[in-house]
Amino acid sequence: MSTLVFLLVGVGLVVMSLHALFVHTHLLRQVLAINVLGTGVFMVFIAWGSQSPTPHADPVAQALVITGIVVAVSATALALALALRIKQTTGRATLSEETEE
Amino acid sequence: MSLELALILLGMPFFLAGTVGLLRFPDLLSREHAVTKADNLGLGLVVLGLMLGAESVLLAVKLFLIWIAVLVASATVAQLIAHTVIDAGSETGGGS
Amino acid sequence: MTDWYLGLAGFLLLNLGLGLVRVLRGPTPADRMVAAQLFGTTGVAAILLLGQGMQERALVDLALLLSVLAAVTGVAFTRLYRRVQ
Amino acid sequence: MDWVLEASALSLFGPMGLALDLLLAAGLLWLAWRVLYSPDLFLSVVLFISFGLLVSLAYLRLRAPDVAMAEAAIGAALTGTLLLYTLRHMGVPIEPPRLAQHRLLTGLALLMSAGLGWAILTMPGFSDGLVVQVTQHLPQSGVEHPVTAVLLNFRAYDTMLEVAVLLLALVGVWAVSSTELRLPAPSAVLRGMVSVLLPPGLLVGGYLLWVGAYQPGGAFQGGAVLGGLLVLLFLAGWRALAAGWLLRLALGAGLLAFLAVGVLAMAGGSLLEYRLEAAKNLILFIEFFVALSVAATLAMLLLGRPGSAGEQQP
Repeated sequence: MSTLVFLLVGVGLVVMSLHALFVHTHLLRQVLAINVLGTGVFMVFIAWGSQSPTPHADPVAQALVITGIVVAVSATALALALALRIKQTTGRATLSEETEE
Repeated sequence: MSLELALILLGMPFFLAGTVGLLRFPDLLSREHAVTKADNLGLGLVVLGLMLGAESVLLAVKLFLIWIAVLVASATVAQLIAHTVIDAGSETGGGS
Repeated sequence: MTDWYLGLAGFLLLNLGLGLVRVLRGPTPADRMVAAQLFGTTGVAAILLLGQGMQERALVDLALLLSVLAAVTGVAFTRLYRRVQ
Repeated sequence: MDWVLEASALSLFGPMGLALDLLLAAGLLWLAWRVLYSPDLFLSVVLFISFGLLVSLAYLRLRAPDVAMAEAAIGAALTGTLLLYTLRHMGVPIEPPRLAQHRLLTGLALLMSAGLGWAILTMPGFSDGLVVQVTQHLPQSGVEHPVTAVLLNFRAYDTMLEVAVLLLALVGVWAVSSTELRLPAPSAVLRGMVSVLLPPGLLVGGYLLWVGAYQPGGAFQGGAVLGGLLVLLFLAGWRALAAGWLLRLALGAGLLAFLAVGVLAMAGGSLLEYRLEAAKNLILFIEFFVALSVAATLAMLLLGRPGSAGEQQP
């Protein structure tokens, strides 16, 4: 049952964060949304892999997700550095030109 | 009921007390007091209980190390957070 | 036995949920951070009990990892959010 | 839905386990909602850190302790620190969420969740083909823990490129960041704590790296612990570490070790195809340096460009 519960949690996370990604214009919020989005995808992966008959979840899925987590943190760091630079250069924390004063 | 489980059960009220203190106490410093004292005692009892049931010395050592590390970390962070408040008045900058 | 440990882990999870109320209420960032620190202690205890309930020895290693890193975000907060005079 | 029954038959969790799962699920969804939509960004970041811990617990319930370790160390501790740092420097305390075309997007999101939910519930049953492959070839991998075998042997290409991606991301961060970490003088308490935590922390990092050969753990988990310790060291004022050549060397060590072993293996076969009798030692050799690289890179990602700070100081 764990599998089903967390598969649906994964779907919930993906949908919520996609919505947030479109609705928010603040760069930090968008980075947060992408992180939650990634977590949702990882959760689906691991939940699916937890059906494996081995003592632990599917090792291939686990290896992929570990790789994914490490890549996600490096992408996050790069995105945050970019966001900070944009804020320092333009004075805005968003990418859109016209919404701000 | 085994002594192991009894000790762990004994630890649970401390966690609850810490949380209640966190919610009910009026200011930051007393809340910190509640959280750090109660939770560390609770974790101590859980660790002690599990150590009794540990099948190897390595496991017992790991459990003890966990408790010590959490103790050191939570005490220090509590002290540091308290200082940011004492130094800056009630305002610490940044968020709301 | 298994159910006992899982139940107690659930109890600690509920405790964490209650603690989140303080994170939400604040009012200052320091208040939120103190409440978040609760996750260090209670979370470690919950993982230990979960490990016992699921007969999974590796969870002790996870608790070990968490306990060593428990201070990182708290220290980062106090170092970054103090006014640089 | 046969596979659901199959999965529940496999697991040793009774009704109490199900209750725990539902509790976790509710907590995860609620926390994610607050992270994404709370009006105060600082609150969002703090909740994101707590969210990481719950995600880690969910991975535990799904019998994926390796992933749980990576998530707890990287997803919660290091990403959280990065976010706290950026938020501090961007200085945007409260900003109401902008809800452009709110209704339309909400409708679309609901439609999508229905579609995704349907897709997942009607997925074909779990195929254990890859699991069987891994289990069958495990004796030839040199290690006993299947996740490590996949990461460092069966899919070693992926892991090598991932180490390169980490390095590239760091170069990117250095290229765009103009700020450096400015901190007040550390208190004696903080320095005391770091010096107390450092020895056991190093021990834990090394231990996780070592046991990865036969139980959950490995280069990334061990490296993440060491990276967290490095972040603590930086925050407590030991900044000179970052300017030194030792850390710079550590940044590239993982990729270099990987490449060296891979190319050497070509003498007997093709790239990254180890001979069985040497496999365990080669894997541990690579893992040692990858852990160092992961630790150094994760810590330096936070530090921004180290050169500018080093030049001003004597």
